[in-house]
Amino acid sequence: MTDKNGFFDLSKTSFTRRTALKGLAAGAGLAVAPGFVRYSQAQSSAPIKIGFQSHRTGIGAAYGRWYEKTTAAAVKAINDAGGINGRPVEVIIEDDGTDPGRGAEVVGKFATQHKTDIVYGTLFSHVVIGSAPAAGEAKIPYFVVSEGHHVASTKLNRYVFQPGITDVKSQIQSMAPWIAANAGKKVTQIFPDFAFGYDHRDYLPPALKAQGAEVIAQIAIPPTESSFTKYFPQIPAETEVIYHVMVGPAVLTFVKELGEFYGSNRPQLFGFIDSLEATDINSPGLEFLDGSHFWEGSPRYAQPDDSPAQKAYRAAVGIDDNGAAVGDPKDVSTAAHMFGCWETLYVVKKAMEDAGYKGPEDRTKLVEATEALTEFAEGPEHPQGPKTFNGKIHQCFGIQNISKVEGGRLNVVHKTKIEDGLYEPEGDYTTQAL
Amino acid sequence: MHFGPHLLLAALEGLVTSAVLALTALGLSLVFGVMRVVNVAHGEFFMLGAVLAWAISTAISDHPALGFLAALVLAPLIVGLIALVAERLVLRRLNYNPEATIVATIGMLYIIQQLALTFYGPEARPVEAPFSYRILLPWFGYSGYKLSIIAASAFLLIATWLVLTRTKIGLVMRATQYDRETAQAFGIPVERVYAGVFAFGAMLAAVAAVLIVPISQAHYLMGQDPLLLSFIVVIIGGLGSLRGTVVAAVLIGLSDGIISVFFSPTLAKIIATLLVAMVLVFRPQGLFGTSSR
Amino acid sequence: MSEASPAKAYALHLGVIALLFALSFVLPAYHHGLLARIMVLAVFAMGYNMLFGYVGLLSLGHAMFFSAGLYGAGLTVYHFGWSVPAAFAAGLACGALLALAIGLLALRTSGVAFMIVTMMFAQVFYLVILYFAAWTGGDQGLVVPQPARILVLGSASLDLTNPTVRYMSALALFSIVLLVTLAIVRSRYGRVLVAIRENEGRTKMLGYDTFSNKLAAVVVSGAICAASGAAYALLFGYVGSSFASVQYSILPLLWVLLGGIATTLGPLIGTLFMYYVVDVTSGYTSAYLLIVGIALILLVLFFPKGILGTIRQRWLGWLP
Amino acid sequence: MMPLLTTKGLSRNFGGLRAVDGVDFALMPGEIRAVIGPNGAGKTTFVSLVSGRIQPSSGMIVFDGADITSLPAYARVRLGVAYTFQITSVFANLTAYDNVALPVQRTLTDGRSKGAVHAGVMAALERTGLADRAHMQAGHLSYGHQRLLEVAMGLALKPRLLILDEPTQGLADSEIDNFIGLVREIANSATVLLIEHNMPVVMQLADRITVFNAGRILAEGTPEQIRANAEVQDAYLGATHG
Repeated sequence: MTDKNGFFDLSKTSFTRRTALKGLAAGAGLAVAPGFVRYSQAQSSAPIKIGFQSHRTGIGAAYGRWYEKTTAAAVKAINDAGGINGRPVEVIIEDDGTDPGRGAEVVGKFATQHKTDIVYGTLFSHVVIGSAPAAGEAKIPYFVVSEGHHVASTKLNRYVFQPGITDVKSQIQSMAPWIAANAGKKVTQIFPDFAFGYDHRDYLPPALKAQGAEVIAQIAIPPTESSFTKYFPQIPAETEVIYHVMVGPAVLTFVKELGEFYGSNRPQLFGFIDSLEATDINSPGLEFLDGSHFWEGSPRYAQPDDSPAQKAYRAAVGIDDNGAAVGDPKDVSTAAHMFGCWETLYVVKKAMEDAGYKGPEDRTKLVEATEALTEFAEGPEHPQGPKTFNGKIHQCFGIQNISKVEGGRLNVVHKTKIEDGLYEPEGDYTTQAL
Repeated sequence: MHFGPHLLLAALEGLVTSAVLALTALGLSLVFGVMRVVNVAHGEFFMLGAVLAWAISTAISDHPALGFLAALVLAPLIVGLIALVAERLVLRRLNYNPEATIVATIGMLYIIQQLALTFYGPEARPVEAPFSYRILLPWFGYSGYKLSIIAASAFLLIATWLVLTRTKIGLVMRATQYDRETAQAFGIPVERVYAGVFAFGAMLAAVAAVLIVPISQAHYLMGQDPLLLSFIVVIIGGLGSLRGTVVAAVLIGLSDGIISVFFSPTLAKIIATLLVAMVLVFRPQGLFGTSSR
Repeated sequence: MSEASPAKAYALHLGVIALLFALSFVLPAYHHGLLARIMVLAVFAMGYNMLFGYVGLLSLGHAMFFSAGLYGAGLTVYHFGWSVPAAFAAGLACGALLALAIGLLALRTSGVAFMIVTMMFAQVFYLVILYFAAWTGGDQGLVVPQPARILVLGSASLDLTNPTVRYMSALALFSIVLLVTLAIVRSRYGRVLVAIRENEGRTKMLGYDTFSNKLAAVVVSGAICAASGAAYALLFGYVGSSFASVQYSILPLLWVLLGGIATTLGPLIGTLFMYYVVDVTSGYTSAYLLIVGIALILLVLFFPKGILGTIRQRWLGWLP
Repeated sequence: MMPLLTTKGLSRNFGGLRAVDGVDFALMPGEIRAVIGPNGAGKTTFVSLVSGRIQPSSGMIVFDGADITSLPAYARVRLGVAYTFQITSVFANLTAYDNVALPVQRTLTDGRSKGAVHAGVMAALERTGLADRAHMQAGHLSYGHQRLLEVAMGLALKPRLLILDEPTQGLADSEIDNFIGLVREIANSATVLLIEHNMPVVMQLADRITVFNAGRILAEGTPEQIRANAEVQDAYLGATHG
C-alpha cells in the first residue's frame, strides 16, 4: 500500500529528512511486528484475501488515499491480534478510477483472477451501484463504505453490505431534531444537482416537518459548476438556516463565496462535512465558517471525552489531534467517513468467524452470518460508537455527531441517538436466493 | 433578493468567468488558428498553471501578495517551457498532422494529469488571494479580487492584441496562419513560429489559471471544464479571430451567469449548450468568422 | 477496397470469430469475463470506425449513441419490465433515431465544427440524463434487476448473467456486427463512403447525394453503437450517466486509432490492446494512466496507422 | 431539333464582380462545343453553373427540356451532366479500378446502364488505355494517366453532356493526339462541352466555338468564323498571341 507523499512536501528540505525517517521507521516496524513474524514462521494457513476496490484516480482520489491508510491500519491491527480465524489478512488493491464501468471490471478481477474472498471498500455511490451486479453475479460478498442509501434501498442484491457506516437517509433524519431545536425553523437547502444531493432534497423536508420546522427553498447546483455566487440571491431573505451539502473539489470555493456574499451578517449555517473532507478548516477564506455547525460521522478533531478506543484508532491510522496526518499538518484526513473502513473490516472478521469461513465455498455462509448480526458495541473494533445492524436491508445505524466550528477546530456539541436515525425498511434482501 | 441586484450579481459573475475563459480560449484559438492543431491537453496546461501557483505561493509564504506575484510570473514560464518541450518532442515529429496531434495531445493529457496526481495529490488546495477586499454593495457583498481578475484579463488581452497586430511577431504569426508554405517560401522560420505559438498558447492558459486559483483552488482534474468551454468559445468566435474569441467568451460567460437566473441550473446548462450547438449548426464558421478561406 | 481476394478476407474474419469461440473454452475465468466485455465494447468501436474510419467524420459525441442504447434497453426493462429482445430492440431504435436527428443537424457542419457540435449534443444528452434523474437514476445510475436479464427463446431460457451465456451472447453480437461491417465496407455503399472521405466534392460530381450517404452512415454507426450499449446494459446489468460522459466519446476514438483506422478488425484489436495495457499496468502502479499516455504518444509517433493499419501497409495489403 | 442545353440570362456575382453576366447559350445534341476566352472571362464559372457546383445569382438552365436551375449537382449528374475537373482530382488513395467503379455503380443504380460493375469498369479503363493499371493506386499514376483516369470516370457516368475543363493541360504532345482521338470517340455517344486553351486542339475538335469575354458571350460560330472574327482577334487571340 503506497502512501503518496506530496512531491512539493519533499521539495521542502525540512520535510525531506523527516519523511525519509518516517518511511524507514515504518519499514522497520513492519519487519518486527509480531503478526508478521508469526505468519512468516508458521506458513500453515493461507491468508484471507480481501479485494479492495479503491478510488486511486478520478474524482474520488482524495477519499481513496485515506481509505487505503485506514484499511492498512485496520488490517495491521487485525493481523497483529492473530488475523481472522487464525489466518492473516491480505489486502489486494485495484484502482477503479472512480468509474462504475471500471468498478464492475475490478470486482470481476477480484472474483476470478485474484480469487479474493470478498470485495470491499468503495465509497462513491455510482461505483457501488455499477459494481453491485458484478458482485451479485460472481456471488462474492461486497462490503461497501459509501454512506449512500443504495444498499438500504434494497435495489442492489443480497451480496452487497454496508455494515460500517450509517446511510445518508438515516444521517439526515437524525439531524432534523437538532436543527429545528437549535438552529432555526426556516431552512434553505443548497445541494448538488445529482443523486447524493437528492437524498438530502428528499429526506430532509419530511424529517424537519416532523419537528415543526420547514424547508422554504431548495437550490440545486449542477455538478459541473465551479462558481456559486450567482445562486446565492435565490436564498430567501427570511432564511434562518442554510443547510448546505456540497461535494467535489469546488466546495472550498462554495464556502468562500458564501462568505463574500454574506460577510458577518449571515443566517445560521449547517452543513455536512462532506463539503470539507480532506480540507483544512483553517484554509484562507474559511474564517466565515466560524460558529457554524457540521455533521460529522466520526469527529475530525480529538475531543476531550474521546474513548480510549477512539484514541487508539486515531493513533493506529496515524492522524493527529487535528485530524491531519501525523507529521504533515497540511494533509487533512477524511475522518468523518474513513472510520467506516476500520469498522467494516472488523464486521467482516466477526462474520467470518461466526460463519467458520474457510474459503470461497463458504461465501453464502458468510452472507448469512453477516445478515444474522444485530449489534456492534462501542470499543476498539467500533471506535466511532455503538451500532445496530439490520440484516434484512444490510445496513448499520449508528450515532452521529454535530460539531461547531470554534477557534479553527470542530468541537462536538451534540451526539444523536441511534433511534433518531431509524426508518421503516424498504425491502428485505434475505428473501432473495443466494 | 430583487430582480435588479440579482441580475447585476449574475452579470458580475459572468464577467469573471468570461475574463478567465477569454484568456484560456485565446491560447487554444492561437494554437488552433496558426498550427491547425486541436490541443486536447490545453486544459491540462491550465491545471498545471494552478498547481504550480499553489506550489510557488506555498514556497514563498511570507506574504500572500508576494507569493501570488511570483506565481503569476513563474508558473506561466514553467508551463510554457513544458509546452515547448512537448512541441519539440511530439508535435513537430508528427508534422502537425491534425488527427495524429489529437491522439498525441490526448496522450499528453493523461501524462500531465497522472503526474499531477502523483506529485501534487488528489486534494483541492487553496491559494491565498494577494488581497482580500470585500466590496460592500447595498444588496450583497462582492470580492474585490474578482473584479481585479476582470481588469487583469482585459490588460493581458489588449497586450496580446497589440503584439498580434502591431509587431513583427504578430505579422509573422498571421502570415504563417494564412499559408504555411508561402510563409516558408518567404523565409519565415515556420517551425520556430509553431513552437513559440504552442508555448504562448499554453502560457495564456496558465496565466488564466493563476488568476482564478485564489477563488477556485487547484485540483488535478480542474482542466476538463475549461477545455470544453474554450472549444466552444473558439468555434463560436471563429477560428483565429481574437475579437471573435473575446466576444464569444463574454457571451458564453454572461449567458452562463444570466440564464441560471431564469431556469433550474441543470436545465439552464442544457438550454445554453443546445443554443450554442445550434449556432454552430447554422453558422459553422462561428458568429464572427469569415465564411470561407 | 478492391474486388480482389474476397475469399481471403472472409476466411480471415470467420477465423477470428472461430478463434474467439474456441477461446471461450480455454480462457481462465477472469480473461473470459474480460473478453466478453471487450467484445461488446469493440462493437462500440466498430460503430465509431464506421463513421470515423470510412467516412472520415471525427465525432466527439458517440457516447450519446452508446448510452442511448444503454438507457433504451435498461430503462424499458427497469420501468416497464420488457423482455430482453424487446429491450434490445428499443435500445437499437433509440440509438438509430437519435443518430438520425443528430445527423440531420450536425452534418450541416464539417471538420472541427463537426467535432465540437457532436461533443455538445453529447453533453446535452448527458445533462438530460442527469436532469431526469427520477427516471434514469441520474449520476448513480440503475441496476437492471438480475431476474429480468433472462432471454426466453421458446421453451429454452438463457440467463445472461451466466458467464458462458454472456460470452456467447457478446460473441454473437460481435460476429454479426463484424460481418455486417465487412459486407458494408466491401459493398458499393462502402466504396461511396470512402470516396466521400477522400474527396466529398468530387463524389458529388459523380452523381452521389453525399449528404444522404453520410446521414445513412451516421445512422448505421449510431445504431451499431447503440447495439453495443443495449448489450452492455443487458449483459452487465448497470446503466449510468458516466457512460454518456465525454470520456466515453474519446475512448472509441482511441481504440480505433490504436487498432487501425478504417480496418474492420482494428476496433477489436485496439480495444483489446487498450484494455490489457490498462489491466496489466494497473497491477504494477496506480500511475497507469501515465503509461497509457506514453503508449498513445509512442504509437502515434511510430505506428501512426495503428496496429492493423501498419500491418496492412507493410505486409498484408489485402486486409479490409 | 431541340437543344440539349440552354441557359437564359445566366448570371453569377462574386461580391461586386459579375463573373458570368446574362449569358444566353444553347448547345445541340451530338455537338463538340469549345468554350474559349482569356483568363478570367468566366468560362469555368459558366460550366460550374451548368454542372451545379455553384448556384447562379439569376437566370435559368434547361437541360433536355427540363428546368434544372435549382437541382443540386449530384441530381444533374444523374440526369447525365458530367464534369471533369480542371485540376486533376481523382481519388488518389483509391485504385484506378475503384475510381471508375464509383461512376459505374452510380449508373447501374440509376438504371442508365446494365450489367455488372466489373464489366463496366474494365470497359471504361480499356477505352482510355488504363486497363493494365487497374489495381494501381490512382495517386501513383503518372500525371497523364491521371488525366485519362479522370476522363474514364467521366465516360463511366454515361453522360449525355460531358464537360471537360482544360483536359489537355499538362499533357505531352503525343498524349494530346491520343486524347483528340478519344474525345472524337466520346462524341459519338455524348455531347461535349470543352474548355480549352490549346488552340490547335480547339480548331481540330470543335464543331462550334463560343468565345467568352468579361462574363459575356463575345462571339459564337464555326472555327472558321471565329478565326475570321475581328472582335475575337482584338479581345482574345490578339491578346494571347500578340
